[in-house]
This record gives sequence, C-alpha cells and structure tokens, in this order.
Amino acid sequence: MARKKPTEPAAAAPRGPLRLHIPEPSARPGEQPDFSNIKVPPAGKLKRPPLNAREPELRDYADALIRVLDDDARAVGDWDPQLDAETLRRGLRDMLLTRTFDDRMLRVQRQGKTSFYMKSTGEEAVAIAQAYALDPDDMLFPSYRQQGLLVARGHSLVEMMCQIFNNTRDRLKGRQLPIMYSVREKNFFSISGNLGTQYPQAVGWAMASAMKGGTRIAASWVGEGTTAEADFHYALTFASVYQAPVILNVVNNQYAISSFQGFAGGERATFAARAIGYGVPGLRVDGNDFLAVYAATKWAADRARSNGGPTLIELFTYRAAAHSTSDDPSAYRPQDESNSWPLGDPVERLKQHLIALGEWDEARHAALTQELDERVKADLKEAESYGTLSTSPASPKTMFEDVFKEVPAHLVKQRQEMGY
Amino acid sequence: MARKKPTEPAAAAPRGPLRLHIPEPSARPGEQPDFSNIKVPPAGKLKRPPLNAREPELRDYADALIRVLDDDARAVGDWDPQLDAETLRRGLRDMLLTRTFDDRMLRVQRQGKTSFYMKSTGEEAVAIAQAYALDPDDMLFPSYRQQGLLVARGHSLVEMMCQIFNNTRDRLKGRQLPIMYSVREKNFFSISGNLGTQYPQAVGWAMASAMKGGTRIAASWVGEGTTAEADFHYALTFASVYQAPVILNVVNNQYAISSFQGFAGGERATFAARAIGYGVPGLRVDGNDFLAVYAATKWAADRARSNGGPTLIELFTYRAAAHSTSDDPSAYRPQDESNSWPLGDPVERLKQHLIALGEWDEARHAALTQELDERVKADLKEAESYGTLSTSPASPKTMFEDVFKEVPAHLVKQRQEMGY
Amino acid sequence: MATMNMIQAINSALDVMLGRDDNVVIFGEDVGYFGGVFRATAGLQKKHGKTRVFDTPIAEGGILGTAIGMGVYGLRPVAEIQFADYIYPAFDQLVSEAARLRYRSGGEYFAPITVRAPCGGGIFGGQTHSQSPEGVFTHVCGLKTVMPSNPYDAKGLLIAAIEDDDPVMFFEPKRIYNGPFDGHHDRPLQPWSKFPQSEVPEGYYRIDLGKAAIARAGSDVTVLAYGTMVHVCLAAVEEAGVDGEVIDLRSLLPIDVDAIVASVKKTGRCVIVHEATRTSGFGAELSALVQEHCFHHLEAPIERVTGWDTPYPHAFEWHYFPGPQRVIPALQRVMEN
Amino acid sequence: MATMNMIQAINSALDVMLGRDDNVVIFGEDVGYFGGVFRATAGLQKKHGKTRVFDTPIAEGGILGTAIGMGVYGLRPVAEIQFADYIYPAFDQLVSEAARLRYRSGGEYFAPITVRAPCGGGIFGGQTHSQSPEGVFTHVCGLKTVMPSNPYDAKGLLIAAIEDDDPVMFFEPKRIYNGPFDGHHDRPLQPWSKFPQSEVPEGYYRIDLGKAAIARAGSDVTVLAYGTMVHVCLAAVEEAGVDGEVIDLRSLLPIDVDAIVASVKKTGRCVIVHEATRTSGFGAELSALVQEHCFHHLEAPIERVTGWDTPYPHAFEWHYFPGPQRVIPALQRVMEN
Ligand SMILES: Cc1ncc(C[n+]2csc(CCOP(=O)(O)OP(=O)(O)O)c2C)c(N)n1
Ligand SMILES: Cc1ncc(C[n+]2csc(CCOP(=O)(O)OP(=O)(O)O)c2C)c(N)n1
Ligand SMILES: [Mg+2]
Ligand SMILES: [Mg+2]
Repeated sequence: MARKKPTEPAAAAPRGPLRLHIPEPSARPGEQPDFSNIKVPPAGKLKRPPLNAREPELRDYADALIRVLDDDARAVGDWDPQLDAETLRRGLRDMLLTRTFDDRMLRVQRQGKTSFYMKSTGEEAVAIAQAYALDPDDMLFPSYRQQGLLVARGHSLVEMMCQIFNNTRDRLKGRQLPIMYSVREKNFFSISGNLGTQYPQAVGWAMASAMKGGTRIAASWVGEGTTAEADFHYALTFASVYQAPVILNVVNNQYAISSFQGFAGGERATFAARAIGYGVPGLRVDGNDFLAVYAATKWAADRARSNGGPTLIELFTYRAAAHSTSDDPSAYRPQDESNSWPLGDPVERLKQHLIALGEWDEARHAALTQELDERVKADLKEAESYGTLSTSPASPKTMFEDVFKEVPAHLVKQRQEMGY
Repeated sequence: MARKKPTEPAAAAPRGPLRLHIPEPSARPGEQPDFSNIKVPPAGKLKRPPLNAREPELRDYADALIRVLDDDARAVGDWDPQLDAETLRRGLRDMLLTRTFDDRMLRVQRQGKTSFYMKSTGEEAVAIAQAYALDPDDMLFPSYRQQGLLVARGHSLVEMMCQIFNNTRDRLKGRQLPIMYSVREKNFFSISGNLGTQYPQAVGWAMASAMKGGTRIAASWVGEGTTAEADFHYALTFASVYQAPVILNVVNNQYAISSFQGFAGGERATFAARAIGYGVPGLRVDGNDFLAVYAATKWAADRARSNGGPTLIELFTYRAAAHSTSDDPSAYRPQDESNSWPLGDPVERLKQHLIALGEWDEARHAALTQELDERVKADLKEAESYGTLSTSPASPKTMFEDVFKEVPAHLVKQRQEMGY
Repeated sequence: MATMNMIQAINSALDVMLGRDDNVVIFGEDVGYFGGVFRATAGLQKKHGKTRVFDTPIAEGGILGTAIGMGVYGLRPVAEIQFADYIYPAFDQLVSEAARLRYRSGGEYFAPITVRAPCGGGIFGGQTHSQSPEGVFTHVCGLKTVMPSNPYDAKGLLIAAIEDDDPVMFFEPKRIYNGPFDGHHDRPLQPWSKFPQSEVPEGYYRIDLGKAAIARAGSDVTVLAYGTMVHVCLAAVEEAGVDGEVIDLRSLLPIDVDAIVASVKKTGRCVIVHEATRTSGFGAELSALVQEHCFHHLEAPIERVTGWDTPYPHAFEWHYFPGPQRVIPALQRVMEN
Repeated sequence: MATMNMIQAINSALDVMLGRDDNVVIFGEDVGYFGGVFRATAGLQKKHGKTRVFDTPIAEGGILGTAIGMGVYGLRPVAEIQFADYIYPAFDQLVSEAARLRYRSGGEYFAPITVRAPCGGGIFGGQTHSQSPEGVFTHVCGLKTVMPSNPYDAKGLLIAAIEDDDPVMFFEPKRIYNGPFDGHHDRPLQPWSKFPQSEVPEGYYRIDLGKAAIARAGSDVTVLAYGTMVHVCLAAVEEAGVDGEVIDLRSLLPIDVDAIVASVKKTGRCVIVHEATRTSGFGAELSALVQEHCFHHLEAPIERVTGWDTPYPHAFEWHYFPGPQRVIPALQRVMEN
C-alpha cells in the first residue's frame, strides 16, 4: 500500500461535490400511497425475553416488530398475553368509545362550540392496551394524543367535554386549550402544549418513587416527531443513569403535522433503536395490534417494577385523521393513504380476533357501536348544559388564581383593575 | 398458563420496594485505582470496513476498541494507516509541544500572570492525530481541550499566549477567559464557555458546505460528560436526517470535573453506541493510540467527503491532569490513578513505536524535549513583552465593539459614560 | 404595487431574498413542502428548491444551532419557530451563541441569522400559542428585536433583518396576519385590502431597523406601542376623543429613543401598551427611558397597559387581551393629571 | 449561633432542611461526592446519603425536568445550576413547565422546586461565569426570584424557598460568598466573620420571601439594590457623603413595593443599581414602579446604574462592574436636582 502524506488531501476519497440529503416521503398528494418500504414480519415469531435480560441481548427487538395477531386474526407466539375474552371485549369497547368520542368532538368543534380538537383515530390500541398493562396507581405523563388512557381508566366523558367546552364545570377553570386534560385522581398528568416536556418529568417522578422505595412506576408518551426535542434525550439519559422505573413510549404514527417521520430520523433507524445508545432496552411493536401492545408494555412494566430499569417502546402506527382541527392532511399526503396502511386498523383487528375466538359477532358489534354513540350523545347533552366556549365560560375571576399558591399583591391589584 | 385479569397488579412481578441506582466509580480517594472493568482488546484484530458500509453492518465498532499499536509498540492490522516516519516524528513533536505548552502555561497561571488555564495532558493524540487526518481547510468546532488542533495546524504559540494573557496583542481584545481561542485563518471556531453548543453548529456548517456543493467537511468535539446536553442530541439528529458531512467526536477522558463517566451513562453503554439509534456509524477508538486515532478519523473523513454522511467517534482516553486550574482531583479520585490507566500515555506510546521502527532514540527524544522547552520559553518571553493580565490588558475602549456589527447609539452613550 | 395581507408580504419578502441572494436559506418545522402552518413559506420550496427551503426535525434548539453554523459558513439562514411560545428550547443557542459569537471571537465569526416567530394572542390559541416573549430578548445584548404592525412594514423590515449581519428576532403578531385588529373582537375583521399599508411593492425594498413610525400624530399624549397594539391604540385614542400621538416602535432593539423623546417632550404625557405580561416587560424599559429623558417634561405618571401577569387563559382571551376597554381609561387618567 | 460565611450558611440551610424533611433532595453537577464547585453541598452526601444528595449528568434541562417530576411525586427538590450562565438550556422547563404547571392544571399539580445558581461577576470568570440573568425570570409569571446579600439572609431565605410550594429561583452572588465586596477590588477583602450578618443560628429559621430590608436608613435618596450591589451602594453613600437609604430588596418577585414606595416618598429621589445589563433589566421594572407610585414625590429623575449592555469582558472586569466609581456620580446627580 502506497505511503501517503496525511496532510495532503486524501487521494483515496473523491473530493466532492458534497450534496445535502433532504428526506422525501414515498408518496405525496396525487400520488399512489406507497408503503412498500415497510417490512411487516409475520406475527408470533419473536421470543418473549426474560425480564432480567440485559440490553445487549435485546438489540434485535429494536429493529424487529413485535406482533401477536396474525393475518387470520389469531393470537400466536410467545408474546401472546393470553388475555381473557372479557378483557378483550372491554378493550374493544374502550377503543370504540374513544373513537366515538373523537368523532363527536370533531363535529362539536366544527359547529363552533369550541375552538380546537385533536383525534387519536387509528392509534386507540396504544392508549387502551397500555393503560390495561399498567396498574391504576402508575403515573401517566401523556402527550395530547392519548385520551384513550382516560377512557381506559374510566374517567368521566362529561368531565372531558366540560374541559373541551371551558364551561362552568371545567376543572381547569377555562385556562387550557381543549383536550389539554389534567386528572389527578386518575394519575394522569397535566398535558403540556410544549412538546416533550413531560418525558424527563416522568423520569423524575419515577426516580422519586424509587428514592422512596415505592412500588409505583411511571409511563410517558411522545410522538416520533418529538423525539428530536432535547427532553427526549434528557429523559433517556437520566433514566439510564439512575435506572429509573419508567416506560418511555414513542408513538410513531408516521407524521408530525405535515412532516413524515423521515424528518425525525426515521429514514436511518427505528425509534426503538434510540434506546440502544443509552443501554436501555428498545422494543418495536405493532401499534395497531392490541395484544402486542399489551404484552410489550406488560413486559416493560414488570421489568421496571422488579428494579430492572427503564424501557423504550416504539409503537408503530398511523395517524389516520388530521393532526388537529387546524390541519388538512390532503395538502401533504395522499388522500386515501390511511386505507393502505399495512398494519390495518386496531379496532377492526381486535374485533376480528374476538370473532375468530367465537366471542363476538357483527350483530353485537353493531349494537355496541350504537350504544356507545348514544352514550356519548347523552354525555354531550349533559356537558353542553353546563355551557360551551361560545356560551358561558367559567368565571374570569379565577384567572388570577394558581399562578402562585397564594395570589400575590400585584395580582390582587391586577384583578381589581380588571374589575373583579 | 393461568389467565390473569390485566388490571389487577401483575402477580408475576415483585411489587417493589423500588431502589434508585446511583452510579459509583471503581475507586475513590484513598482507595487503589481499579480499571479492571475496562476491557482492552488486542491491537490489530478489527477489519477496516469499506467506506460505503451501512450503519447496521458497523454496529460492532461501537462496542469494540480500534487499536493499532500493540504491546510491543508495533503497528498491526487492517487499521494501520501506514504513516511515514517523518509524519510520525512530526506527530510526536506536536504532541510533545502541546504538553510542554500546557505545563508552562500552568506555571504562568500559578504565578498569577493570568486567571485560568486548562491542560490536555494525556489526550494529546486526539487533537494532533485528528488534525492530521483532516484537510487544512476542514472546519473545526472544538471544545476547550483540543488546543493541540492549533499546534498541529501550526498556529503561533505567541498568539495563543497573548490570548491567555489578555494583553495588547490578544486578538480577542481581552474579552475571553484564557484558552477560549478563536482562529479563523486556521478554520478553528470560537470556543464557547457553554458546553456542547458547537456540536449542532458544526452540523449546520457541514450542511451549508453540502448545500453549496463544496468539498470541505466539519469536525466537532465534546467531552463524554457533555453528551448529556441537548446539543449532542440535536447534532446527531440533524446530521442523520440531512446526512451532513461532519465528524462528531466524543472525547471520553473518564471525567467531567469530579463526575466519572458513569454519570453520563457510561455504566450502561459506550458513547460510540449513541450513534446507533440515529443510524450513524459509531467508532470506538483507543484515544491514546496515535495511529488508531488517525486511521479512524481518516476513515470518517473520507466517508463524509464521498457523501457517506456523518460518523460519531468515541476517543477512549484519560484526563491525566486536573480539570482546570480551579480544580483539585485529589478530592474525588485516587491520587495516582492516571499511572494505572491501562491504555498508557499517547506520547510515550508513539515514542516507543518510532524507536521500535528504528526511527527514533532516547538521545533524540531528550534533545527534542529540551528544544521544545526552550522554544516555549522564548515564545513566552515574547508574549509577556506584550503584557499580562496582571499588567496592561488591551484597551477597555474596545469593549463596546462587536456586540453588534456597528456600535449602536445606546452603546456609544454607555461608552461615553465610561469615559471613553 | 400589489395588495398583500401580512402573510403575503412576509412570503414576498422571503421570495425576493431567495431570488436576490443564493446564500439565503429558509427552514423550520413544516415550512418546506407544506409551506408553514400559517402559510408564510407557501410555494417557496417549489419555486426555489428543496435545499433552499426545507422542513426540519422538531427541535428548536437544533434549528437555531444549525442556523448559526450555516451563518458561520457564509449563508443567511432564516429560521421559523412555529410559535414564539416554542422558542425557549432554543434559548441557549440564542443567548449564549448567536448573541455572543461576534463579541467573543473578536469579530472573526458572527451569526447573520433571522428568527421568524408568530407571536401574540387573540386567536384562542391558549397559553402556548399566544405568548409575547419579545421583552426577554431585548435584555440580551447582541440580539436585535423587531415587530411589524402591517404588511408594508413587515416586508421592508424582514428584508432588512435578513440582510442584517447581526441576529434578528423577527416577531409576527399572528392576530393581524389577515387584517388590522383593533381589539373589538365583537366586530367583523376588516381585511388588510381595505387599508393603505396593504399596498406593497412586489420587488425589493427595505425599512432600516431602529426607526419608529408615527402611526398617528397628536399633541395630547404619546402612546408607545408595537405590533397588534398599534391598531388597538389607534382605535382607543379615537374613541377616547384624545389627540394621542401613536408611535409604532417597529424595532424594540435598537430602539428609536429620539422619536420617543421628541414626542413626549411635546405632549408631556405617555401611555405604554403591550400584550406581553407586565412585570419586567419591555414596557418597563420604555417607562424607564422616558422618565430618564423627559423627567422635567412629564405632567402625569407614565401608564403601562399590558397583558396581566398570568398565562394567557383560553376562555378569557378578551379579559386578558389589553383592548381599547383598558387603553381608554389609561388615556383618560393621564389626561386628568 | 455560629459564624458563617455565605457558603457555610447555604450549606447549613440545606443540611437543616435535609434533616427536617425527608422529601428534600439535592442534586446537580458535581454536588454529590465532591460537594459542589463552590463547596455549597460539601459533606451533605456523606451525612444524608447518596439518594438524598447526588451528582447528575451535565444537562441543566434534564436536571430541572426531572426536578419537576420529583416535585409532582411529592418531593422538595433543590437543584443546583453550577453557574447562572448555564441555566439557559433549562429555560423551557422553567418557563413552560415549572412556572405554568399549577395554573394549567387548575391547581392539581405544582412544582415546589428551588433552583440555586451562583451569579454575578467580580471573580474574573469571563462572560460565561459572571452573568446576572435574574431579570429575565421576573418577567415569567409563576416564578419567584430571590437574591440574598449576606449569610444570615441567605440561610433564612433559602429555607423559605425550599419550603415554598412555588418554584423559586435562588441566585447566589458568588463574589460575596467569602466576604461582602464593596467594589473596591484594590483593597483586601474583609471576611464575613468581621460582620454581624455572619452571626447565623445553626438551626432552623426562615425569612419570608417578598420582604425587603433596610440596609441603611437615610433621608436624602433611596438606593434600590440586591446581592453584591447592596455592599457597593453602602460604600458609595458613605463615600459620596450622601444620607442614602439603601434598600436590600432580597426578593425581586414578589417585590416589596410598600417598602420601596415608603422610602421614595420620604426621600423624593431614587437610584437603582444592579450588575446585570441595563436594557430591560430588573432596574427598568423598578424604575417604572417607582414613577408609577411616587410620581408626584420625585424631585429628580430616577437613575439606573447597571452593568453595560455588553457581555462581561474578562480583562475589563473592573470597567464593567458597577462599583462605587459609578454609583457615587449617580448619587451626586440626583442630589443636584
Ligand atoms: C416545543 C414545541 N415545538 C413545536 C410545537 C408545535 N407542534 C405541535 S404538535 C407538533 C407535531 C408533533 O408530532 P409528533 O411528535 O409526531 O406527535 P403527533 O402529533 O404525531 O402525535 C408540532 C410541531 C409544539 N407544540 N411544541
Ligand atoms: C452548559 C454548561 N453546563 C455546565 C458547565 C460547567 N462545566 C464546565 S466543564 C464541565 C465538565 C465537562 O466535562 P466533559 O464534557 O467530560 O469534558 P472534559 O472537561 O472532560 O474535557 C462542566 C460541568 C458549562 N461550562 N456549560
Ligand atoms: Mg407523529
Ligand atoms: Mg470528560
């Protein structure tokens, strides 16, 4: 091999021109949806590792896709959590209730009764199955797209609607944008409008639980787009260093408003793989597979509870609806793209599974659909009776409270200036 | 397998008590240094992968340790860059010059002629070998511990001293803490006092070079402790998304002031492994092996230059001196720990290699040592003739300049108030 | 000349600069293919290409950190922060880097970046889509801070900001993107097309940073405002029947002290209005400046009318927003003295 | 009673609170085994254990993000930011989270955290070890901001801050850790032991946040200061031969308006002194408050003596630092009027 003077430009390497790579999704409006780049491995192939497996032994799970429900809607393989039929039916109901609630609230917003709404359509399995896999006293630090967590924990829909309406029964006193819930008695943390901030907070909460020798663990959720924020890195670093009992979930629904997941790094690696560099297990899961989501979350929860430390779970799913009522996806993705999503719809897949088990049928499903629709309508009626944003909001008198524990002199003065 | 109700506490998992893990170094003051946990693989075993290898094929390099110099000080294996003897002697000289400069400046600070100093003792191979592996027009975004980059690029030591003294020849006009150099003509970026900020800046610079179809690449350095900062994550995310032609170096010298690398996550994974989650190659290198550092950096530079995108390099080394003149390591680590560092000293190892090659001997080494010592003394004499911090600093008149390109009215007014 | 609303004027400024200077690049969350959540960059990627106008990861600190690096290379980055409320993750790169680089490097390096951020309330955005953080940046030496109040100024000031070799914070009051809002939320919004400031040249022109504009000449009281509040104050003086001189600051730093002082020395009275929270807001600096320069001319205490010292409460938007109902009494109080 | 310098008083406050309340935890960069770069936490890990006092990764945003989570669990985290200059990476967690949590959750959640940060110059720390960012935090509704000027206050205020259920920014003027510095850098530093404020009870006591102290009673002019500047102002009034009333604010938010107003109404004159940069610094808010409350009592313009609007230049520390040589002329100017 020729000996080269190192300070000369490397003869071996071509000298540019350099090019900047700009990520590009597989299809844009007007084009055919194209998910050919998404590999869908068969269900049931992966082993469920022991709870005490060390991270290096788990690396394959970050690039794999944990799936339980096969194409015939049967639960197969080592990851099958073997949930009883009653639980599965409850899961189906809670997912459907979440979807029904979302559809109704969207209409309500369109009617101008509130200013804003965000649906979780297509992602219901994430919130419902994960809530089931956690204990009721585990602390949840969600983003704005896990309303299903509240449904799964049996929170009052009327209360949720009252927040959305900022009406006289809004426990957040009219202060928050619709859906920015906070429900302490359900161990559901206050949703922040600033992306990702809840992630290190969840780790801190979990560290506190461990400091105190408690038994409760924490779970938090961010979208794949939010993984680019500093808080994602802080959370993983602190969780790794102190081995905090926390489950850090990345809901990869393919989009961050208009930006496909390539702009968060998805062209180069999975989001589960981010865990590897912190020595944290990373599990990549079919987010539309209720059973797989439950099983992976249960594994992570049991591991955390037994002082096994944190787990990062990527929930691979698809945002079927618009980002929010302020968004129109037809401007940046093919109109009917969601129909081509290779992992199907979580409600439909669980429904088919129950039918395959002989525990469900179309007639019961139709009845359930109608029942839930009526329930939501009834709840809505009650909630509206307490007012809507366009009618009477909670009293402005309260707007100077809770800035501090006690209202300080300068805020008393300002309240008086306002005439209250 | 018993069917369980999922919302019950998981019978399987023990219910606490949870424990918080606090990282603990292997030895504290008064104890014997203990590096038994550090695995030192034999030199020359690893293959040098093709420049176009994709990240998944490179994962082993993040957990390995690229080494070229074996225990007999011979260059072995695929990674041997085969540098000629002249270059090796120059490398030895530049490393030694850097060390001589550091030792002298420490004394100068102790004499009260300036306020502060930071040495790079034990880490000289990082800056010198990496500077050699890059082209002179490549842009460097260093931390405060790569003064060797300036030495390798032939920057005037007198100029560096003038900055350290904040004297009349200080090109930074007395504004900066000693060693916070900025040397545009050497493509050496302004050192920031805020850790890590240069990392995304280097990526942005590299993105610009790629946008413009240029040929120049960027390189940046942070310590292992700094990897916990947001800017580390931003840099890797943007470098991955846009495949920026940049080399991101993590100098793992085992300590961040008093905190051993376990507080940055080092107990759970290597710092090179951080790259994996971004789909970026991560190379872990023996940072005290001049040839290994050169070879790995050259590989990353050639890769970047040929539009292969970014590389993360962990330089595994040891901070032999105090963090800075404000620090006393005897308060947090065993007194003689550096002597037990399993990867030896970079100057000594290159010296022995040259001797083994028959290209060097003790007499020449002694002569070189004395020559450099005299050179530094002479330079110091000149620099001091332009003043020291304790004598005449640059003129305060300039302190209102460069806040903005033109001095705005309010600063003119303030300057006049000051009497200038 | 064309008729433009504020978004169109901003889009036009960006388009003109992309065309004039190959070193201008534009990026931010959703600004590329989609054209921005407020459409400020609509059509620009298609026209100028993917490496001139592109989307970024959701990392404000990364956006501005890389912007600084691009600026060091020689580009003129124009970064969008989707909402001013989301600028805080980038605070360190702004304060410790963009603002300090020229100084600490003795002028060797600098950050010629422009940071665009929609700010202010009045759109039922709740507390994280309504903030006015401009005051904080005026405390950071090395940053310039600008806020236009109409399409003509928006384009001219944005072009000047992009051409400026110092980092410029360019805040866009989103409430007036489509029309000048005077605080009467119960009345239909008048589109910009009905106002002369919507007459905007299609080509290049600049309005130098640091010069205020007299939005309305008057002799009774000097009213200092910027952004949306200019329109609120114009309505308020009319309705109060006070001959107020409304000064549109346009640039907060550098600040046009001469224009302010000349007016207050003439009127002897001063009311300061901004939407940001009161305590330590930019109104405090304005008040201090006025009393320092005009102490012996002041016939009444300087009044500040501002957002309350609370987060912006979603349901109580109109109780929070400092509209005419709060500016008028202040005008009357200073006139009584 | 014991004789303590400011570091010892802070260490004592932390020790007392760790002993009184199992929920108090202390962490930050190098604060655990090593005891902090300024030794404020020396000995505390050994005494109270590794899970009560521990080191953290170098990530200010992570430190405060996790602190908020711990606070939500029910702990009382006391986090150290090694230098106030390094607080900016945590800005979003402070502004968008700690300060907003109680409000946005309708009182369901809150962040009872204390953030300790050494601030200010005078130690040749250069521009990134000398900053005084307190003013920025006073603009953020939901945060309390405190800065003590002596050992006795430091301990009492820190204990009150830790017990406070709201987030408190606790800034420690590092220049006076060992002794009160009056700006005469050419004279030997007097240790705290020579001053009565070094007489500090070993046990528990608190000084409520929001109450100013009269550092020196006087009738000619009111001098508003906090932190190191209190000592500079005390020296300045003596040397100027002016009977100045020096008010040590101690707490910037909440601010003791009554104490300020009572004094200015008495003296009719006011000089405001801080080390932070001038434009939009807390002095601006103080100036605005004083003229709003005391307009008709003021006999001279309010003067601000502050750090210049530049970064803190290493070699020109004493040209930058607002010492007696700058306070005295200001006192004389206001007295001339
Ligand atoms: C710090 C911050 N930056 C930007 C925004 C604006 N924003 C709101 S949602 C969103 C996209 C988030 O995408 P992702 O994390 O994938 O979550 P998803 O909406 O898909 O559930 C953006 C950019 C914000 N709320 N906070
Ligand atoms: C943002 C920020 N936080 C904290 C500091 C204080 N500080 C200076 S050096 C240092 C340790 C850095 O350790 P490492 O990154 O390992 O680099 P090394 O000193 O070992 O080269 C710290 C905490 C700083 N300068 N900037
Ligand atoms: Mg998403
Ligand atoms: Mg280190």
